[in-house]
Amino acid sequence: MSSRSPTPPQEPTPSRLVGSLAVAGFLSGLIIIGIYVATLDTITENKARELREAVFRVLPEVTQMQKLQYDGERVVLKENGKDDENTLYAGYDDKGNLAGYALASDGPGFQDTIRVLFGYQPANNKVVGMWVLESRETPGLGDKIYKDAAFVTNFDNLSTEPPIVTVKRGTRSRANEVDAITGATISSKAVVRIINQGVEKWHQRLPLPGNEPQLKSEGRT
Amino acid sequence: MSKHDPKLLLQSAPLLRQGMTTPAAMRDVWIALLPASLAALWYFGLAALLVLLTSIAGAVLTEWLFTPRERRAITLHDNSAALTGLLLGLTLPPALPLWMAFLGGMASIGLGKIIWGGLGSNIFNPALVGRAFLLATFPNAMTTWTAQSGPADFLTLHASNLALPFMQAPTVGAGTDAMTTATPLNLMKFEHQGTDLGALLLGNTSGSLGETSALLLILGGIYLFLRRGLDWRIPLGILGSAALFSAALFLIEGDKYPTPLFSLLSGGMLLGAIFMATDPVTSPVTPKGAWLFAIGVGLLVVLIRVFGGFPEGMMYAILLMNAATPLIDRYTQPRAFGRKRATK
Amino acid sequence: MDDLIWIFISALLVNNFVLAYFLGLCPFLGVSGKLETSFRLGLATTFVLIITAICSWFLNTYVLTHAPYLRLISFIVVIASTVQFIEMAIKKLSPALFQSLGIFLPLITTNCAILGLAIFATNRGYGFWEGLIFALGAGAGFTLAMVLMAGMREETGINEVPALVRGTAFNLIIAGILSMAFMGFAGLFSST
Amino acid sequence: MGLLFSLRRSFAHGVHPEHHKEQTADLPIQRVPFCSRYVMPLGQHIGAPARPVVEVGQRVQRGQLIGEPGAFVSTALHSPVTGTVRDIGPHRYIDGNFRPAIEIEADPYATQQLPRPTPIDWRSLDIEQFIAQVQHAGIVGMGGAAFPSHVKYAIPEGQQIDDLLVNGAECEPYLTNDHRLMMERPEAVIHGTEIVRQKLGAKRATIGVEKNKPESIAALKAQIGERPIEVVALEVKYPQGAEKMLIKAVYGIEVPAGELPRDVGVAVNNVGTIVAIADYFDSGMPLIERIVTVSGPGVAEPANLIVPLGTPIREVLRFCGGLKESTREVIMGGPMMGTPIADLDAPILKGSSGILAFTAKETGRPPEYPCIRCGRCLEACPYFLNPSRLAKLGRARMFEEMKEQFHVMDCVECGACTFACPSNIPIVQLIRTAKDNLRQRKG
Amino acid sequence: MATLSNKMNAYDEMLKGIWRDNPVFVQVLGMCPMLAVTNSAVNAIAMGLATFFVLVSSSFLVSGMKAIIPKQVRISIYVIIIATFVTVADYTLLALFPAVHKELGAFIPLIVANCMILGRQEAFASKHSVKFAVMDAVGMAGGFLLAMFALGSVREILGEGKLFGISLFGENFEPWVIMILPPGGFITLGLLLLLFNWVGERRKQFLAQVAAVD
Repeated sequence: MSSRSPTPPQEPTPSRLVGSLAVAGFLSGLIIIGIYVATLDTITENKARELREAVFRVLPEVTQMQKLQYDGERVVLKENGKDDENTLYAGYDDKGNLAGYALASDGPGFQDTIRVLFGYQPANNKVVGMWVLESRETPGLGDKIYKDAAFVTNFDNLSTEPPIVTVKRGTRSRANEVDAITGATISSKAVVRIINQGVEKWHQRLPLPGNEPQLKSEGRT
Repeated sequence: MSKHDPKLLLQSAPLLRQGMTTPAAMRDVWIALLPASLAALWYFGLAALLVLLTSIAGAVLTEWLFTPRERRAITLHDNSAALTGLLLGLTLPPALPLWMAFLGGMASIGLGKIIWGGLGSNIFNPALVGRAFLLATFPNAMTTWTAQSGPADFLTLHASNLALPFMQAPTVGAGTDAMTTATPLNLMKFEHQGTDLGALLLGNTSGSLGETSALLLILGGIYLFLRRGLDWRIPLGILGSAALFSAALFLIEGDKYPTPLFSLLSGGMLLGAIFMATDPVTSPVTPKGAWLFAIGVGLLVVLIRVFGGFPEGMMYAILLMNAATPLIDRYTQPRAFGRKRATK
Repeated sequence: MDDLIWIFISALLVNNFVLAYFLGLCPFLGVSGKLETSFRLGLATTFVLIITAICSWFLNTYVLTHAPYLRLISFIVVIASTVQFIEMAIKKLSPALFQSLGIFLPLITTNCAILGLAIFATNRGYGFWEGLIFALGAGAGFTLAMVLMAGMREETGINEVPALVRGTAFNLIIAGILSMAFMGFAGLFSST
Repeated sequence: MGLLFSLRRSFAHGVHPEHHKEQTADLPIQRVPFCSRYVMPLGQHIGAPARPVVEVGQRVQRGQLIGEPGAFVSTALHSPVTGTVRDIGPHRYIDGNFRPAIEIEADPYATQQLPRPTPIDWRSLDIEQFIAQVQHAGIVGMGGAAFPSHVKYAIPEGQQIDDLLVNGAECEPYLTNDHRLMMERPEAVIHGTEIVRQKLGAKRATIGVEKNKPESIAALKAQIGERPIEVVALEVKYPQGAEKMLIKAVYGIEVPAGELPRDVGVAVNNVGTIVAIADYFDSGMPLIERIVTVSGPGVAEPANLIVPLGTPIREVLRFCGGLKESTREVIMGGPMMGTPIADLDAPILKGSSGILAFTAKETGRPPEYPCIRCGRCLEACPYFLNPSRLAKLGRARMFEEMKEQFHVMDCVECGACTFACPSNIPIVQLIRTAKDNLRQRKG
Repeated sequence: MATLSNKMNAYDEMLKGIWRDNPVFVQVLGMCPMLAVTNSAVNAIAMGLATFFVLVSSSFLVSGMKAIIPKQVRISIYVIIIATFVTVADYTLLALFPAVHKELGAFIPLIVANCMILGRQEAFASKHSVKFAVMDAVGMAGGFLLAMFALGSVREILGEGKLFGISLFGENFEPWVIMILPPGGFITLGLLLLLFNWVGERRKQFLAQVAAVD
């Protein structure tokens, strides 16, 4: 099967080895940059759309949004660049009034890290919506944290003062209580804990009423 | 004159045997499980009987199907497949659809035993393999606990028992929700609520079929111990280490963690410690190894119950230590007579 | 601090690289026949994982912020060459260590657990210490799975496993049951 | 622990088979009448076979030397009867194979009376002369192993025997020959013990007897007098009579693996051996007969007999009323470690402590079940080995591993594991195969 | 080369990858993606196609350039080639099918570490003409895709009662959750391999019987 090389084996010079590697690397780099450039716009657009959908889901009556960044002292506008743990999003209604912030928070769930985005209105200490960005919870049980509409709507109008607690399904009576999912108590509690942590982290950082960041560019959605 | 005597056998010594045989040992376990099984019927009625019978049927049928014809007589005679089915059945919730119990019996024997080469060759406890399979496969049905019906309504059946194969339990709504209750362990884990110790002893709590009555399980354990059917180190080691660990936690934060006695009497602790972990095939054969194994199980149970995601950790604790058993056995070889120390 | 502990426990038990993420399956199925070898391979892998964590943190922080498209190729090249370099260094400095661990190193660099770690650490935005603990947990988890598997395989090696089952099918099923047992760790330390 | 130990003197582990000694324990030793034909295999002990020193057709006297030791680990052979050498060549051995032997036809007209005793002055012998005398007397371990006794007395330079341990444990079920010997001739036991003790320069001697033989213990104790001899009652447990187990039981010392009792300063002799030595020095008569227990459910009239060596087993059984119809197997030695007899015409040997006949009830092998790792064999093994593992490895023919990791060569094949196994796995048989294999590889 | 191609049939080369030398069932390669992304048929096929693309393009390139690749650095160059194609696949999927990409996640870049791909370059593509290399790659990748699809569909059917997201057994079907969890992957693949062995064994027996009759 093996085909014999027609030329006698000859030790190539080191420079030739390095050279061929360099050429391969160069060509590969070219191809990669090519595909990157070709797909960049679509990918950026996809990501932006996905983000927008998520933000609109957790903040009611929002039609416009912008990305903000906490720089260690205050929240400032951030046009683009990578997201990190200090990134947040502000949502505005038709008239450009601030409707609330969309905050990301994560923490350990039943199986793996759960990442959620939740809508928050600091003025009245309220969570107004929750959306799971990422989770590997058990199908059929833990995944109800995003599949079970009844659970998700728990977070549509939830007081965070005192912090949110989970209660047995059907016994919800106070403004800060969440009905746990039967059989997936751990996942339910994990979501609540993650949101509580997010609230705790962001509550002090968010600007006071009156100092809210204004929607910068009109019409930007 | 010198003739070979054709009538004489030439079996080599020893010719004497002690009386116990493997099938008899299995029978002893059956007898020891009898009180707990009868209690299951008393508390959960006909449903319990059906669940137990179907899981036994699943186990025996699978054993029969996958055993080569020439070995069937022996493998079925040793009572072990049916015993696996019974043990599995005792860990199931009373309202489980029967087809799931049957499937669990099949998984127990198929995945837990036949694949490995049959009785004696498996690493994991077959009944628990079956249960772990069911719990991972049907997490909802496997964690739906019904209240005890009591002897008066012996004939009541749960609608969910009779679900069609591969189909869900028919009613999921207010009707069934009213019937379902939380087990003592659920109450402890999610509500930090204890249960009366008397109820735990007698068994009038909810839970899986065979685990509720601590008293009857202990009774079975004593019988087995007297018949030399179990390695006493294993239950003792498990209960001891679990009690110590939970006592430590209880002393640190008493209102959050259960009392040691609750830990020992609730859930599958006793059923597991007396009947599952002691399965000789899947536990270490050396005495020192048995201690290590038992302590490992005890610590893991409390770890999973208290810090883990499940209210009950007995099954996982035993399976995990089963996996470690070859290693434990390897490093706890007894010190051979006249040798300095144990070699690996 | 809690975070670091959870990252470790998660990588070690709850989301074990082999049993939950299917990373490093080639050595797990191929080399787990002997306990001794498995343990050493586990140690060597842990070592490479730690190097990987350091390399990928460096790349992520100083290089890939400017050229994200080079992520995959730079991970491969940098990790492979760093390991190669360390292998040579070990060979020179400690022939004994090389004998016991070094011989596995070339095998490991092409292992998907290594690349997987780099990619997971990047996707999750782990910092230096988080990445390091993640690598440590993943390595320990890999070693644990390897050693348990090897123990079971040595034990079943002398049993009468049906001829049809023996081999990869059997190893996969053992791994499946082990993975099922590891499900018991789900939710560990996340609910308190 | 020390207190406990002194109360229950025994070794750890072991098994408790029913001892079945009641059938013969009360039967006094009888003499078997002479028969017409005797066969003396040249090799009936461990070591090199004896070399014949007689010729076919030669007339021999009872007790006359007919074979001289073939090497140091070998003993002399003497004629058990007065008669004529008929053949020197292959004869049936108990295992059914042919082995070189000397066949002697008894002279039917000879009286078979022993010559007048010619005592040997053992006190004047130095240790080397003593060893030569014992070898010349053809004395071997009478407990069953048939190891030439004089070899045990050859103590290497620098070693010292502090204790002589006399083995009267007789832990094998059914056998009562040692028991009757101790009961009927306690003075010979004590006398022989003194001879060996003094010759070896041991300070003390201990006689270990299991508690189920209280008459023996009492008889021996009555004879001790001022001598530095102690009789120790031991727990009833198998294999108490195994050399190293006996040492452990009596002194609490473990003889290191691969070493001999003399390495811990102890010499061990069976009571039968001790009496043979006493008799030799008292009368000058070498080993030409021994005590045999004939018992078991297949024997019509169990008995304890003095049997001339070389007597065909069939003759011995005939004296005991023959075998019952139901007999399926005949064993030489005890039921735990004995050898199955393939041919009843094979002779009684120096190591034949018993001839036991068993019926279908004992020999019927119940079906074998898989090993469920119940651990009973581990609890049985007096050597703290792992028989269940050894059996599994033996089946997989992984002999090297059995030796390196699980010390299969330490096994003395006592059979306690097989006795204890509820799954009827032939553990000790698998171990024997492995040991044979390993020995052959080495050889 | 001409004589070689006479002996070899390009279609045989292709077919052997699908059954006789199936990379998953026979050679046990590429286990990581095989198990990680087969929790649904769609994911399995997407992964299979991405692998298909990478393997076939790499084989094409490697066999085409085998004359100019120095032996000493060939492995490094193969890896660079593979990594390039994987990056291409990664970005293409991300741009065109973001939902699928999200499901497959980190496992697309991990195609690089699939030993099947590098193995084919070293064992086959670097020694054969472009035509055979591509045919071989198509066969191997096809076999891989087939195995992925088999596992993915079994897991999806039992795990969710669906195939390609279409419900098969009606509303009341009780899903076998374990099938979409890691243990289900291991066990199902193990059982599939067992089935494959069994069929192979039966086939061998059948052929032996036929031969005996002849």
